[in-house]
Amino acid sequence: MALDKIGIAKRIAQELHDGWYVNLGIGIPTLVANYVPEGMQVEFQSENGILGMGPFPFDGEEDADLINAGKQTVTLLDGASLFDSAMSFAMIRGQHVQLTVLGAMEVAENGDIANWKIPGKMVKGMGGAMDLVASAENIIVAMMHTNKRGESKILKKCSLPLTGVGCVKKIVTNLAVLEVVPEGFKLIERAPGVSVEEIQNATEGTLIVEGEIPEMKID
Amino acid sequence: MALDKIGIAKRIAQELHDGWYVNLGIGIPTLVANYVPEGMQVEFQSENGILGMGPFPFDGEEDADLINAGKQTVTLLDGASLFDSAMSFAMIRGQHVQLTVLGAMEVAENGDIANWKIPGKMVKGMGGAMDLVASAENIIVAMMHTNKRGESKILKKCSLPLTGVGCVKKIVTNLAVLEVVPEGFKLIERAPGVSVEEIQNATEGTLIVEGEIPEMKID
Amino acid sequence: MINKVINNVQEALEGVEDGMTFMLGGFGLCGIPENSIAELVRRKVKNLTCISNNAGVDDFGLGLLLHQRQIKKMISSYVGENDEFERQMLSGELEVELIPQGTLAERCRAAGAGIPAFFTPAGYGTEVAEGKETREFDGKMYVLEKAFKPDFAFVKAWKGDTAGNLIFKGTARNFNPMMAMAGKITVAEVEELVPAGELDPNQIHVPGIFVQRIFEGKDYEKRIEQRTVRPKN
Amino acid sequence: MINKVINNVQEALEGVEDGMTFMLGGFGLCGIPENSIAELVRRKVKNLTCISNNAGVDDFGLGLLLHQRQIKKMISSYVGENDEFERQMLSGELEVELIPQGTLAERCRAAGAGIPAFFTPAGYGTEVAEGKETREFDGKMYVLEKAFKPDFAFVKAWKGDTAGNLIFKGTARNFNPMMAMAGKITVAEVEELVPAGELDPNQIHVPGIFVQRIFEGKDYEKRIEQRTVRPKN
Repeated sequence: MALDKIGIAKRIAQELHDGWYVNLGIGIPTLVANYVPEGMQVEFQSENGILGMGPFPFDGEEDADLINAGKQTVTLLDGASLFDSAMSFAMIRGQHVQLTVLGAMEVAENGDIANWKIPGKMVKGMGGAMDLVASAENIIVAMMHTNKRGESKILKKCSLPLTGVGCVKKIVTNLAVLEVVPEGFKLIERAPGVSVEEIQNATEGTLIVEGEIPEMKID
Repeated sequence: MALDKIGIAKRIAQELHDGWYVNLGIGIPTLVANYVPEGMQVEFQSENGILGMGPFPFDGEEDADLINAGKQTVTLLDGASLFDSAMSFAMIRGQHVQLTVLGAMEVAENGDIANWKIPGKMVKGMGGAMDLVASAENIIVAMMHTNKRGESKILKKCSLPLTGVGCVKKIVTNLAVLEVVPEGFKLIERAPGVSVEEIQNATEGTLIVEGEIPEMKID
Repeated sequence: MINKVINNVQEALEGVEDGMTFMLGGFGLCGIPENSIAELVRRKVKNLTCISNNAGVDDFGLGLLLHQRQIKKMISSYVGENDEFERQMLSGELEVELIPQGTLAERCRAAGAGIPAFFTPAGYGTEVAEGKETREFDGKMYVLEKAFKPDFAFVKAWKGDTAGNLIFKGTARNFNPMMAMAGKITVAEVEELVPAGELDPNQIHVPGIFVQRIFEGKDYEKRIEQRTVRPKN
Repeated sequence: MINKVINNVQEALEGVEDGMTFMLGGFGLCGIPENSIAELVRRKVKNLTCISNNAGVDDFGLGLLLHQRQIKKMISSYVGENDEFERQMLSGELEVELIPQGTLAERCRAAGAGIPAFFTPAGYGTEVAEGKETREFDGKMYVLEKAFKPDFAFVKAWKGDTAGNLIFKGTARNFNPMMAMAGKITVAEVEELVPAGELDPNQIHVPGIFVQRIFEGKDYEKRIEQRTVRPKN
């Protein structure tokens, strides 16, 4: 069975490492914060100026002066720090943030990513995405394997305007975990009950299948 | 009679404007702070991270964590701020400091200044001088008109390695106030009792004397 | 100390003119100069170029200027959540330049810090880099980006003193500090204006040297765009 | 929070090796990492390249490393007040690279901020610009300067917390924040180490993300170079 958004977030949470600073994009990535493995020390960065971001505030305790990059009211954990946008992107550009998780419209087998613009449609802007993908040492893309029309988002070449070139290392979709390697997308894991054939059919880019592909373990 | 160091400082203090931020170099320039005209609002910047620098502390109240760029213990005035070196030079480079007063070994008639290095001698470094002279909109050089061997420091061309090019606008020496204009050094004022001839004799660069040259008024 | 206090927002905005380039602090509706925006609306200055991370919502923030068609060009990183913006943009009435958020922040800081240009990896290989110089450093590609040159910067702080020193609270800091650095004339509105000497010199976020005019604002609405809460139990 | 606390200075300096490049915070003797310097002296690591605004005095600060001839090259803006330094420099034992102070600060920040190079007016037309690219922007000439790449940065703060957040006091801040940003491994020694949550998040000078190791230092001498006072009356 293909994963839902929470399943994708849970699987990505398994990629976290103790001591990592992590920037989570809007949407599925934000959910990852809820599934940090017990006892693991991870700090979440919000590019509008927070390190050590906590959960949403209790009803009635929200503060208009404390929001995340998705403009949602948030809280701070003990040890958090606040800073300006230049400092925030100094952290990102300077590769002090170890992991960026973000959504995408398309990913290509050379690691290119497109997630900000559809020609002919209203363009809202790239926000911090271009800075994040150009700098992050680890980028995990969290997305559905196919778009609403059932077309693959895992491509030989991106058709949309790019957000960054050759930067994506790993993709977690509702169907699979893929690694971007020189030869294409290497299939690492299957969603529970999803076959290699189903993944192959949903993947337009070169899919590399070596040996037995294990199922994801999601609790 | 030629001015002493205090006289030079007093004359330079007359160049201050209300609302100016001012960086004073080590030596004679530092003395300028003592002669700010009554009622004038001026703030002194120290490039190691102070705006609103006050006088030396009272004996026994000195703080090792509060020094100026000359490494002297200082105090803060009400409304002062402290910041790091990058921020400090952002102010300087970004031309937020309206006036820089500094000493020199040589000044040339094209506005070049040399004040940091004598070939063959121990070189201590330029400190913040190159940033200051490259950025300041107003630079006043405070110095003796001639060196210890009696040679002019006001030259056609600097012989020493430069600190900055074409940047000096005004010079106040023990003998005269000079403005750097396209044609050379324009004599603006004479030290009390000092003749134009004495100034001419002490000036190797092109001295421009137009009309009657008034004496400085120093109290 | 040099006194930067201006009596009110009307005086603070003296000199703003049609066709000028403004920077406006804030991220979403958080930390925006509400009083200055209201006065810009009142003055009806137009043909403005506005550098701001976002463009407000339909009835608040920069949306108020858009509504009166005072803005000719927006320079932002993200402009969602604004129907009038969308209409003007799609109809070609409004020019829009989209810039990566970190590049936007750094171009503001560079403007204030006297750095005319710097290299950043953001946008390399994308349309953002088109027409710009690119260069390799240590095997990685970078784009040369330039400092902005705004006429006015409008920023909003939590506390400020008469010498122009500013302190921010929470994420209302965002773009305000580097825009304050960048403005030829920087107008700071603060929730609380205190005498020089009341703020800890160690804890100033923006030294007063960057602020030309300061005043205590009023009637802050501080609208929340996405109120997300947990139930109290 | 990610815990950055290290038991002592010995552990904090694990991994330092001969031939490495270090950054050391401080201006004169103000805000220097006294404990880390003492441990570098004890470890006798040598052939070091040290990036520091100054070079200490004969018997304190970096002068202690110079005395043991541990430093191969100094990168500074001003190196006066140090006889042993002078001797080694004039004899050719010590390599010295002098850099304008603002350029030094900005090259540290650039290193931490992922900016490989930037333009500055400082040093244009002087020997500092020799061999470097220069370029005109808006009628003024600038020099292209590059980010540093230190192995370790040693900084000293007033207070720090277990998450690595730092707060400075007075002018002891100076180069410490941007060097903390630049270090591949940044070691912060603090006068007072407190639990995460005790420092105001609004008032952190260096967010903990930049600090890999933190410890509470001891026996701070905080020597004053130029004690200048007024008589009390």
